[in-house]
Amino acid sequence: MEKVLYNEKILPLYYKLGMSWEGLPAIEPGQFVMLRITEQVDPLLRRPFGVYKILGLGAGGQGSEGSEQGIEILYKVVGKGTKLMANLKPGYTVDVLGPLGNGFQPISKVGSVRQNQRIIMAAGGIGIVPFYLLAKNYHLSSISLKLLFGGRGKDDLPGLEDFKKFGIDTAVSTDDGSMGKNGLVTDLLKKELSKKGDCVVYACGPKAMLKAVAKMAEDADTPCYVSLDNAMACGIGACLGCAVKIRGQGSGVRSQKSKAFSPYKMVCKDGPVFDAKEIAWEEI
Amino acid sequence: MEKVLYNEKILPLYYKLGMSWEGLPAIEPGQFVMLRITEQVDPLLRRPFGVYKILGLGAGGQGSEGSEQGIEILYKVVGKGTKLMANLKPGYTVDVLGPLGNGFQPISKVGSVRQNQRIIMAAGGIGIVPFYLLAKNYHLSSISLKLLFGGRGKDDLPGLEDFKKFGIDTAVSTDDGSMGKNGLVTDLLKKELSKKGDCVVYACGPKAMLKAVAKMAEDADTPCYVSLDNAMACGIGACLGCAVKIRGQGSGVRSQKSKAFSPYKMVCKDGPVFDAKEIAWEEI
Amino acid sequence: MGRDIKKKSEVRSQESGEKTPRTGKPDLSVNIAGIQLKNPVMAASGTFGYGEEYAPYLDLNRLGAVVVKGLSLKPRQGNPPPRIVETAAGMLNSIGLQNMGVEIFIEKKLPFLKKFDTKVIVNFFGDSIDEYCAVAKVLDGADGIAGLEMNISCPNKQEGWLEFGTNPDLTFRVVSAVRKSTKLPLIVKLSPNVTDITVLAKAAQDAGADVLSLINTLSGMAVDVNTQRPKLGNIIGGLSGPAIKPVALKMVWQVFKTVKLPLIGIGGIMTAEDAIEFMLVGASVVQVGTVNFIDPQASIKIVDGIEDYFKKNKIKNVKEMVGSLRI
Amino acid sequence: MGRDIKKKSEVRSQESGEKTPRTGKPDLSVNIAGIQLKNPVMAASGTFGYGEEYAPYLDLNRLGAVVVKGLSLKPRQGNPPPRIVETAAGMLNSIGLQNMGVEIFIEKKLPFLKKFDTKVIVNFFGDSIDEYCAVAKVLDGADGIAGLEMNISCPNKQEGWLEFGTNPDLTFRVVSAVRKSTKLPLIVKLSPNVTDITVLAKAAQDAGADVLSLINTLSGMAVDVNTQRPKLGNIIGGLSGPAIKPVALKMVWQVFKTVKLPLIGIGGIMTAEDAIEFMLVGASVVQVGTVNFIDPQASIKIVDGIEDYFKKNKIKNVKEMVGSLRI
Ligand SMILES: Cc1cc2nc3c(=O)[nH]c(=O)nc-3n(C[C@H](O)[C@H](O)[C@H](O)COP(=O)(O)OP(=O)(O)OC[C@H]3O[C@@H](n4cnc5c(N)ncnc54)[C@H](O)[C@@H]3O)c2cc1C
Ligand SMILES: Cc1cc2nc3c(=O)[nH]c(=O)nc-3n(C[C@H](O)[C@H](O)[C@H](O)COP(=O)(O)OP(=O)(O)OC[C@H]3O[C@@H](n4cnc5c(N)ncnc54)[C@H](O)[C@@H]3O)c2cc1C
Ligand SMILES: Cc1cc2nc3c(=O)[nH]c(=O)nc-3n(C[C@H](O)[C@H](O)[C@H](O)COP(=O)(O)O)c2cc1C
Ligand SMILES: Cc1cc2nc3c(=O)[nH]c(=O)nc-3n(C[C@H](O)[C@H](O)[C@H](O)COP(=O)(O)O)c2cc1C
Ligand code: FES
Ligand code: FES
Repeated sequence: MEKVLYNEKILPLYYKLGMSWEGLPAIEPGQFVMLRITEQVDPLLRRPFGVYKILGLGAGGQGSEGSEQGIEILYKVVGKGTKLMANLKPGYTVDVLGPLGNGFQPISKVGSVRQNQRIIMAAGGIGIVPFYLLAKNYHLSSISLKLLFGGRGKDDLPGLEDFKKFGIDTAVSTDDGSMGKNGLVTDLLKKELSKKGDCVVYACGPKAMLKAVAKMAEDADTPCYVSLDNAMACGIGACLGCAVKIRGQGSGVRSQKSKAFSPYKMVCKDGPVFDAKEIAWEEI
Repeated sequence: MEKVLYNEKILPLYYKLGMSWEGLPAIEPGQFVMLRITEQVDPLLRRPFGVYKILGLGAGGQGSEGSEQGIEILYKVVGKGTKLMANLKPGYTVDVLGPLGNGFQPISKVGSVRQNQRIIMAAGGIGIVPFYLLAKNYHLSSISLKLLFGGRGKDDLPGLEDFKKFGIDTAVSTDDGSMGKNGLVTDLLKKELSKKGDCVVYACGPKAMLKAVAKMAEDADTPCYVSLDNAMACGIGACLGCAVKIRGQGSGVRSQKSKAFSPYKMVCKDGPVFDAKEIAWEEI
Repeated sequence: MGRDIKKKSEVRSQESGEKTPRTGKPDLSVNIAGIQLKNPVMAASGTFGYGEEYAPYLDLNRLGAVVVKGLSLKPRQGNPPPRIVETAAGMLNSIGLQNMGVEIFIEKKLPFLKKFDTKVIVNFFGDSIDEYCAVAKVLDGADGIAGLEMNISCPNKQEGWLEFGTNPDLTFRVVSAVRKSTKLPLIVKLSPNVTDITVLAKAAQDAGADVLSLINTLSGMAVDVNTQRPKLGNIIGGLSGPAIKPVALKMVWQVFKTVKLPLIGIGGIMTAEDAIEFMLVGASVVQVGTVNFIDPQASIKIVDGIEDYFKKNKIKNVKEMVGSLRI
Repeated sequence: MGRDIKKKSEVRSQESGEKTPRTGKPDLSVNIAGIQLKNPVMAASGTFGYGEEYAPYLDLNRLGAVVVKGLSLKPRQGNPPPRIVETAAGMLNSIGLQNMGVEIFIEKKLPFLKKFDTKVIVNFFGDSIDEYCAVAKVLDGADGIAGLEMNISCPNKQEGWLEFGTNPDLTFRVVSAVRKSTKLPLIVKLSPNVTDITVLAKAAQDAGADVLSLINTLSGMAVDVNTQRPKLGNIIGGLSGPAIKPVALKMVWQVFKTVKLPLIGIGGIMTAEDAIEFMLVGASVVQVGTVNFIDPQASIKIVDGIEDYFKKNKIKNVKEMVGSLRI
């Protein structure tokens, strides 16, 4: 059971939840935790949330602010679980399972990227979450970072100020034009991909956006990794509930361990981050 | 939706919950309300609670302290609903249905009581609840009041100090002897019933205690009213869930409206206070 | 009538009755088997008393119909307490069909209900085919009743205590007999405690039912580990509330695909969204039960919520919704 | 053996095995059909993967047994997503029995499980009697398997897709055939989606089952009112979790009164109290399913809680508890 340190509304539907975590393990950008917020049986299942920030010194010196070790979750209120979360107060306890899943491939492992290394982070709304830790990993390196951040309106760009503080080069789009460019994050991506130099695209957001991003990256012959968010029960690969259809033989980056080919991978265990080429987008 | 004014732990398992209530209706001692504490479906049903105090000026000038109109609930944490209640904080809202049921008969309507009128209130643990308003109704009258208050131990005598403040003549018993007489509230009652003069017994507490009290009162030919606490779903006589078996023909104080005799009455609507002679104690 | 009705799904509810819908306001009315309802929301039997109990808490005129507590020929005393126990997102009840009998109902309770602009549906049962028919005949003669709902989840005293509603042959026989005993629209309420509810639905349809309502409670039990006793006086009770909604939805969907009769969906409905789920899988009308205990105004909130949903989704009337699940 | 055993209830579990119980420490061991379990708590099939997934989160050695995800002869790909959806106090799953096939299981997964001091029960299924028998034969030859659990909630491809577990004749035939294909203790897992589960229980008993486990999931459905689509890719799924506990308890109680075999109670168990409810109505052993997702340590907490309950209530062993409901 972890202790709630703060739970702060940052935008009408978005909150930042800080939790202490003794003996905090190392966490990769893109990994997530499963939270249980109530002892009641409604809501019944844990809810998955990406790790937005590391608090305190963190394992591997990842941490940034505050002194107590812990993590910060950035979440959007969408249903009954997140509504309950919004009522959490400092001192309440939360049950955290994690960190879980595989995060984004470090750029060093993305084979085809050789020169003028550039990372494009494409985030849609709450899809911003994995990019804070990712940006933190690279912003002092030689790799150039670009954040493309799209939302419905200016109230759907949670955490934008955190990236500004970092000094990350950021382009913003909104569906309603209330901030940044009027349009979709894919409009921004198109421009970005047309620039010279090898790059890799990391994307997180609604499925329709990821599908479009994957297509654009494939057309541009650019490596692309996407973080999916299927509904989950166990979060650890046991229930086979979070299945995502993958393309036929010989596609995946991660090896297929069993002899029998299964057309499904588990978002919680094999993902949530996948090589975009692995996913059978036509069935999503 | 009523606003929580305070929610104060008074003993390890007992709390006082103050709620505002605009346009507070008149409330008889012994009446109850049904509370809904969560929007989740666990716990699902409302929970019944007696009204302990009236706050503010109250309807009919019943109120006592504070300025905001409302009620105070005195409750014991026994299960999941009351555990959730213990987390309520000022400003939270609670959904209140009531006041419901029939309270204690005013002594003026208790036919056989003529001279040296005396009310004996026999309370077991949380069964103290209806007696605060009852005592308030009589403590400035010519009727003499006696509270017999039993609990498992000294931590099971919630609200005792409120009655002391009132100057109500009180005798206390505990099963473990940690306060008052070592024994049961029925031991106190025996002594009290042996005194001279007409009296009426009002009792509230666990079923076993009420059964014993009813027997003693019947043997002493003393009018006795008991407040029952069967599990309830609707609280308004619609579900027929809170049935209590009553004795055969011609017993009840309240008339039987339908031609067909039903051996059951509804605690929520016909009670929760019953003439002890009405109840088929042998089946309880 | 000039209204543009999309033939989106099979049409179960008959022509809607409101002749001149206010512009922009969706038409919530629905007609099932000649019962013209102002909206598709009924209070379920056993959870709303005889209407009277709830009258102080909501405007009965706003309901499509009130289905009263199940009636038998003679008064019944019901089961020994405890009769109710809460379970996870549900409750068990073993009321045991306590009621005042059909005649006292007509004399004492019906007059009150008749004063309201809502339909009165009378739920009834028997422990033999004869009793079912006798009750139906008495009700047939009464004024102010819009329709009958037969509860067939009752054991047949004459034939080995087998439940009428779990055996297609018994279902067929009891429904056929009742059908001959009344001219009122006949709703048959199906039990979910069966291997294949479509078989029972077909039996009821073949026997002349006008409408099917489903589901009644699931059979269940709860134990007190402190006393080592059953929590219900009757040991076994009926499970209702949100816990059973998935089971109910699936059964309505199956029955919708099997029979032609209009359906009334019941089981765990708490909100307008829940009601709409039932309509999407094929219910022309819904009944709300357990939620009445939790929020006496729930049924009206559901009516309003359905209207909002219709507006938001530009749905003109109930018919357009019913069974329009996209698969 | 000199232990003073009260003959309080019918004895279902065979003689407890722990020879010298520590004084004051209740004996949680139980032997069903020759499978000696250190305690009466198993992880339910499909909710615990192949044990491996949960090994980082709890000490597998503390469990009575692990029942692995259902296996078929050949690998199965399972149903299209979405495969899970939460419902009120429950969840629907339509995994569709995705699995790697029995041979890969034996090669890749069984060796890991064998390392632990817990029993391995293999859940399996088929879509024909032949497939059931073929899987059982393969498992019969493997080392390190304590028993088999047959999931009969599967449609029979050869005979009109009727579920094996909903028809007593099919149940009898498939269980009889499997009985001949293996020498391992045979647990038959019953489906709750039937009119009278005791009929199926008897069929399984007559066909040679050693133990019955119940219940599997209830059939259910959920609809997304925003998209007007079913929430599951497969439309229909299986309901599990606390919502179904009352139904499961009642079925275990009914079956306990009907057959002589030891029973494994399953359905909505979250806590030790829930497990004890099942034991009181007749389960010698319980399986915990959905709760593993919510609290990976739940099964161990349940073991500890049962021990505490035994101590508090001066219960010496499992046998004393089983079916000891006071009515
Ligand atoms: C790996 C992963 C990481 C995630 N990280 C974050 C994060 O950092 N911050 C954050 O706010 N959210 C995140 N999510 C989504 C988050 O888990 C859901 O928003 C949450 O579970 C909703 O719970 P609820 O009870 O409020 O909603 P519910 O009442 O369960 O559902 C409300 C609505 O949300 C939809 N919904 C439920 N779960 C999901 C889901 N997993 N994906 C998409 N829609 C869903 C439902 O279909 C429904 O329409 C993540 C999901 C995954 C799988
Ligand atoms: C008319 C009436 C007035 C009441 N007034 C008060 C009051 O003023 N203060 C107060 O603290 N309590 C009062 N009660 C009892 C109170 O309603 C229960 O304690 C409460 O409903 C328990 O809810 P829970 O969710 O915490 O317990 P649950 O989780 O529902 O149950 C926990 C345990 O309590 C038992 N229990 C549940 N309901 C009742 C009940 N109604 N009576 C006895 N045992 C029960 C259960 O069997 C179980 O063992 C009153 C009950 C009635 C009917
Ligand atoms: C306390 C109670 C009493 C009931 N009595 C009856 C009844 O008399 N006749 C009947 O057909 N159904 C009866 N039912 C079943 C309901 O009408 C309804 O079918 C069931 O509760 C499922 O709906 P719900 O989940 O909305 O409650 C009763 C249900 C409850 C909870
Ligand atoms: C995700 C999931 C997968 C399941 N897979 C199987 C299975 O492969 N074989 C089987 O017999 N039961 C399977 N079950 C049923 C469970 O073993 C158990 O019978 C059911 O979930 C009820 O128990 P619970 O309420 O404790 O979960 C599965 C259940 C769930 C939730
Ligand atoms: S959530 Fe259970 S396998 Fe992914
Ligand atoms: S609680 Fe419904 S009748 Fe009393």
